[in-house]
Amino acid sequence: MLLLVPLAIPVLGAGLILCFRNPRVATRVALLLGALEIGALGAVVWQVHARGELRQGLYLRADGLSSFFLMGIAFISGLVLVYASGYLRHMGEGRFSSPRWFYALVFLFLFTMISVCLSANLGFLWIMMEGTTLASALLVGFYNTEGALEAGWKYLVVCTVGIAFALFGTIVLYLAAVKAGMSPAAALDWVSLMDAAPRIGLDPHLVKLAFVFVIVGYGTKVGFVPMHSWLPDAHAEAPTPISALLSAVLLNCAMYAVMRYDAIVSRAVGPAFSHTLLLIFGVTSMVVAGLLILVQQNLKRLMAYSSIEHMGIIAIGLGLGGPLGLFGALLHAFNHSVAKSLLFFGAGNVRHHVHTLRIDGIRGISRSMPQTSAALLVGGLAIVGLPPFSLFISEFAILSEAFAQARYLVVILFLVVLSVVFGGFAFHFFRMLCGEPDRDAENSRLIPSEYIAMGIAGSCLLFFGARIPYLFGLLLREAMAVLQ
Amino acid sequence: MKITAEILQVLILILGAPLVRGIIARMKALLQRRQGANIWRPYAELFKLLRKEDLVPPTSSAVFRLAPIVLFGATACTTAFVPLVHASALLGSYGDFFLLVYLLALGRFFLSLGALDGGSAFGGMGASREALVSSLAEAPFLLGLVALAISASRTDLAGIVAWTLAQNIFNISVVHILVLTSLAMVALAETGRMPVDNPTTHLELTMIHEGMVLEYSGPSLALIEWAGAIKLHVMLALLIALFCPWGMASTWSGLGITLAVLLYCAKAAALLILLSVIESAVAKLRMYLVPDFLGVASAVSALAVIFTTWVKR
Amino acid sequence: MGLVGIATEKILSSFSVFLFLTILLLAVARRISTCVLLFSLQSAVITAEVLATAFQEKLVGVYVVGLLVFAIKVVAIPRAFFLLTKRLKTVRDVKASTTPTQSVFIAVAMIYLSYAAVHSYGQAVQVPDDALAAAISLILTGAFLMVSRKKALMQMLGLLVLENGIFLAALITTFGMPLVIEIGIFFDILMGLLLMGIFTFRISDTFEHLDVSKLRRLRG
Amino acid sequence: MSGVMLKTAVYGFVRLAFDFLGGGPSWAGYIVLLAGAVSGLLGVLYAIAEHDLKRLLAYHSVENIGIIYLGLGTSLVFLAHHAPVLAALALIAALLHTFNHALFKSLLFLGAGAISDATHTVDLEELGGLQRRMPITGTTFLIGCCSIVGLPLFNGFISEWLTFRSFLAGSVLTNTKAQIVLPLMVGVLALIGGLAAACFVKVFGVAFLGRSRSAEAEHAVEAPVSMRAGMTMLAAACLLIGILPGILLHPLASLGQVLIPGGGVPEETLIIARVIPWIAAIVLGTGAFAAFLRGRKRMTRTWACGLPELSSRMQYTSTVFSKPIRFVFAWVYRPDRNVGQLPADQPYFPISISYRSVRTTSYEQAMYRPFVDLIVSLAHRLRRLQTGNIQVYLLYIFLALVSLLTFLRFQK
Repeated sequence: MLLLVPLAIPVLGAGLILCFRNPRVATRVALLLGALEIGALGAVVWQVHARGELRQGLYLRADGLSSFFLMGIAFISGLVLVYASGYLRHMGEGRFSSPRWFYALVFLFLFTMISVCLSANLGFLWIMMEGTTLASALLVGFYNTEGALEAGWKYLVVCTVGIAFALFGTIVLYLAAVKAGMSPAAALDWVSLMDAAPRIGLDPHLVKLAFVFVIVGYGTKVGFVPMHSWLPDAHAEAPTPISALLSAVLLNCAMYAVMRYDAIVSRAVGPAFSHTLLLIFGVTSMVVAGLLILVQQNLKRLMAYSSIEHMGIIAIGLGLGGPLGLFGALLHAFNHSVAKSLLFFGAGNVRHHVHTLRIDGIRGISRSMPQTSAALLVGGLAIVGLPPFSLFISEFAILSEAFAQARYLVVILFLVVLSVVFGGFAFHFFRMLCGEPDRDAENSRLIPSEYIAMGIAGSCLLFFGARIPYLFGLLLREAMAVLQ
Repeated sequence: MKITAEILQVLILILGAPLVRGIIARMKALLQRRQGANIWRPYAELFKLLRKEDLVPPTSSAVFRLAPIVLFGATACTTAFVPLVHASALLGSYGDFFLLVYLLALGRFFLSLGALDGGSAFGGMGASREALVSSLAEAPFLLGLVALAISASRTDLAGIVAWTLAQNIFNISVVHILVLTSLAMVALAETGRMPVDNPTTHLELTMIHEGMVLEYSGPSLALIEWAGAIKLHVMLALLIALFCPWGMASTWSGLGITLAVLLYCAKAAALLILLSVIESAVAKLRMYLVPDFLGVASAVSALAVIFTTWVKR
Repeated sequence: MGLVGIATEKILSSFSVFLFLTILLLAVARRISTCVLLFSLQSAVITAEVLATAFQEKLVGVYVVGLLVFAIKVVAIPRAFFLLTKRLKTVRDVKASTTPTQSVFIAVAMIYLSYAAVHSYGQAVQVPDDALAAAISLILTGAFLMVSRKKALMQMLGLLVLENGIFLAALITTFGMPLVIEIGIFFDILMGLLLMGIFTFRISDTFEHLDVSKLRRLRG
Repeated sequence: MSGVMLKTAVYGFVRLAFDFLGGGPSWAGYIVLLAGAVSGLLGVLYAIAEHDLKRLLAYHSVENIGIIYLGLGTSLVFLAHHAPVLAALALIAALLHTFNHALFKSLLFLGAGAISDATHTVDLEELGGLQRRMPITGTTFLIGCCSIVGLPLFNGFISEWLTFRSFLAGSVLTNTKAQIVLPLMVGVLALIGGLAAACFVKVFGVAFLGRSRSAEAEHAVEAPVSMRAGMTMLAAACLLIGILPGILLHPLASLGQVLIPGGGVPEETLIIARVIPWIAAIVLGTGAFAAFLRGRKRMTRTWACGLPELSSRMQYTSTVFSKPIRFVFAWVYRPDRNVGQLPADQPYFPISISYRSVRTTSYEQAMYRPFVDLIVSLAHRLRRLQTGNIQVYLLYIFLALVSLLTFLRFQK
């Protein structure tokens, strides 16, 4: 029953919020519901930790891997809700574009993402994954401007097409399982698939075919190059809290799906095939996104490309496999979401006060908005993987795994891209932070909600860089145990 | 007895230094068919300078007066490294050649600063040229010594000398020949002798060392000249100790040491004659050929280092 | 085996031809309304195949799926499309970036490719060649329509054709997924179309056209 | 800033190389050595040619990181050849140099700041004679100069000496490549050291000694107390470590033991700790003796070869000072020189001659620029792939799928 609670709260909550027309009340209710939701997710995570696994009916199950990602969702969505509560004060009241609609859609979005992590069934997983697209498409187009509509349309169409391929892949895997003699109900259940995969002799051709479709399909949502095209548009045009949610939670959820399939396929036909594909996509994404970071002119697009790059890093970690690679990939997924949320929060503040996101229109914000600049600086240093921030550790783990496996091409590309990205970020951020403000920028004052969200994210980055908390480490190890 | 002998070495090096200059001057004069001055004349000059007053340009600072002192201190300190009559030195077991070379550099650094503090064009000119020569001379100097150290498997000068002593003279390898060549070249450059620098010139186109000390007078000049002489003597003693140590005392007996001192004097005299001949026979190099000269020395030193791997074992 | 039995046999073995026909027609169709009609027809053929399969395999769940397909794809969606075109008052042309001749050749090439693909995998799956080839070529055609037709509505239609192909492939290889999952998938598709409809409305409001190839403000 | 930034980089590197990878293959060590040698030499060469004090110091940071990397590379080579004690020695050398660099570079930058405050310029050609105006700044700056050059009795020497000794120790390895390469690095480091000495003679001599070259420098005033206190403390630290290195070497040796298992305490650290105080005593003793020998001083004008008065324009400038070295290393700098003469048609009676020499920073052009250009042009080309046309995007997905299917087809 416990598993139903975190699913019920957002769905019911979305309806509830729509009843409150007053934006302030809606915000309060949303924060309250968010707190409840985090509590429920915390309970789930704790129970999973205590009992090893929770299940509910045929379609819901939570294990170590789910709870690791649920924890990330809870943490980031909490930050986003807090940040959004202040951010939305700039938003007017319009049809479908009022705070209550915003929160209602956010909760629906959260519902779909949590369901993805809780699903026990590959079909259900697909349904919920498509649900994430649907729930967030309206959020991407929330501002209803030309850019937002364009981005929303592209997001919707590209992701739906991509995910249709994932459906095909799911069907092919199902076919392989059924042909190998599994019952229709078990053939989509990934635990039974993982158990059965090494034994029952799934047709290797079909399994590989399935994985190709799945990685293209879910890879579209992860943002692997060349299926990434929706990502910069959507991130740049969505309201900033949504950008943070997309980048920090949605991409991870899609990656979670890829991880599940990777685990199954690795067991069925050996890890070489799926890992090679992951490495190819990872390296391609890293290289292309890393280069594109250099030539971006929009702050949020820059961060979107950086997300693609980091998804590439995670994919490389997964593709390398091994305890260190897996450790690095999972840790990096979490670290990246924290760092990227922080950066998006900073970008949101910049947009409000400078009224532009064009990098060459942002000058000298270290004078006009010192706290935000500090957040951007911390986030920037963290995202390029400098010590003492936590991303350094996870990138390091992945890099050392690549070293240990003597994959020097990966190592070299990895290092080259990291330095290119460092150069890109240094170049762009230096231009934004330093220099004279163009005109007398408004005196920017952060409100407490922004302080809190950015402060928590920043200190988390620093803290995790210094040491990984014990409990977090335990959860991480449980998540790794599921995949190995 | 040991400590006495070691202090004796230091005293010989410091106090005998002006004599070295005197001998060279006399030899060169003889080679040029001149009568030449008494070989003790440098001592007289030192005394004369020391009794004079120090002339200081009004635009200079404390560094101008400090520089000769540091130069003298650092140069004098190097004498504690060099074995002369016995394969040991005051700082022999610890002081390695890196220290020796860098102590010389310390002195030179301050002398160059003093030259710049004079505020005239000549000081800067000398310092600038000295900077070029010395920066290029350091590498072959150290590399040559490294080659010897590798051959001897020791790092302190006394140890290297002791190892060489234990060898038969006919066992000396190609490494030693190479190092001797390069160190001799470096020694010429370091001490400002021909063909790198002409110690007797005051022509602005050619002078290096003399340009630097042009503003100095009186006791300061005395210290600089003395330090220069000590440096020359140290280099000589170093060459002798490294390449021709045979005859050094093997025990601490008074007789052995006396013999060793006499033998050292003979070897030094021979080397000085050779030096005088060289100085008389060669012309000074053009300023911008000096880097080539030192480049050759570097190459020879490097070659020596590479050869050590074949010769050894 | 009664008459119905013979009919099912026939449907399963030869209805694929109709699917190929709709594919070719979709490639040359110039008006959006024609395309919607063709899609409706295509879905009807698929419904027939679903029902035939349900009958043959005696699976109750598949009957339900068949009815759903009929209700949604043959009736509801085409109806919605007609309403949409009326409300949007857009030009009825599909605005293809390939000429009809090129389109037909590409469609034929795709059908050929599908057969080639089926030959390399057919043995593994043991299903009628024609049906599987039809499914795959539906997928490819859907993709082709999405890439080559510039109207937003045609992209939606292409997606639907693509989805038809996936659905058909699932049906003939595995007799469909578990019912709950199938229903979920239908729900998703409906919601997706609804959202796309909302977006087309907003786009036509804001941009006063529906040509997606002109939505190129965001790039690089 | 410079010191701290570099420390971060070195920290990252040490964590990478020793903590995580536990050494690695020997070629990695050689690459680090090469990088260190190149950046050390180029750094110091560019520094010499510079007459903007702050830029000059920045180039010296490049040089010093080169020296640090020489030590780290040596350590890696030793580690790869299973010589933990020597690896520890080289690592200690590198770490000590990192620390030292932070000290003396902060000192020098503070000094540069004081100069900039007092004279509103950091261009060496505008300075001169500051030692008499700002004695504390000058003295501490001089200590900083001696330290960075690596002269004995100052802290830079200790770490350079340890680095030298670790190079020398390379000869005991059984690997021929290491036997040759490591000792040869002595020459590289010696060249770097020699050039650095030349450079800082120039810096201190031109900025602080001689005559003032501008009115601002003529009327400079000493830095405020807080700054003086900071510089004095840093200078004292430099001297303290330089004369009593033991106080820092012992903790560093234990750190080395942590990073390199089986490292132990290399005997060289003990030797240098013991011998340096003796050297200091001797130098100071003989220096005191020399000072005692010396008598009165008298101020007198320098003889100006018959001219009425020497002026500051007759002094060697920074540019002229470095001319010989720039001439010798012209192949590194590739200077772009042009001499303009007015009027052009009368070569023997010029009214004015202008001379301009621009260093076309050749390593940036030769090494970084093409690389950066390539990357940026690649990025621009990639950017064109993001056309904005959704149909093209969809095509990308299909193409990705098709190519993967092809990959699958030919994979077996």
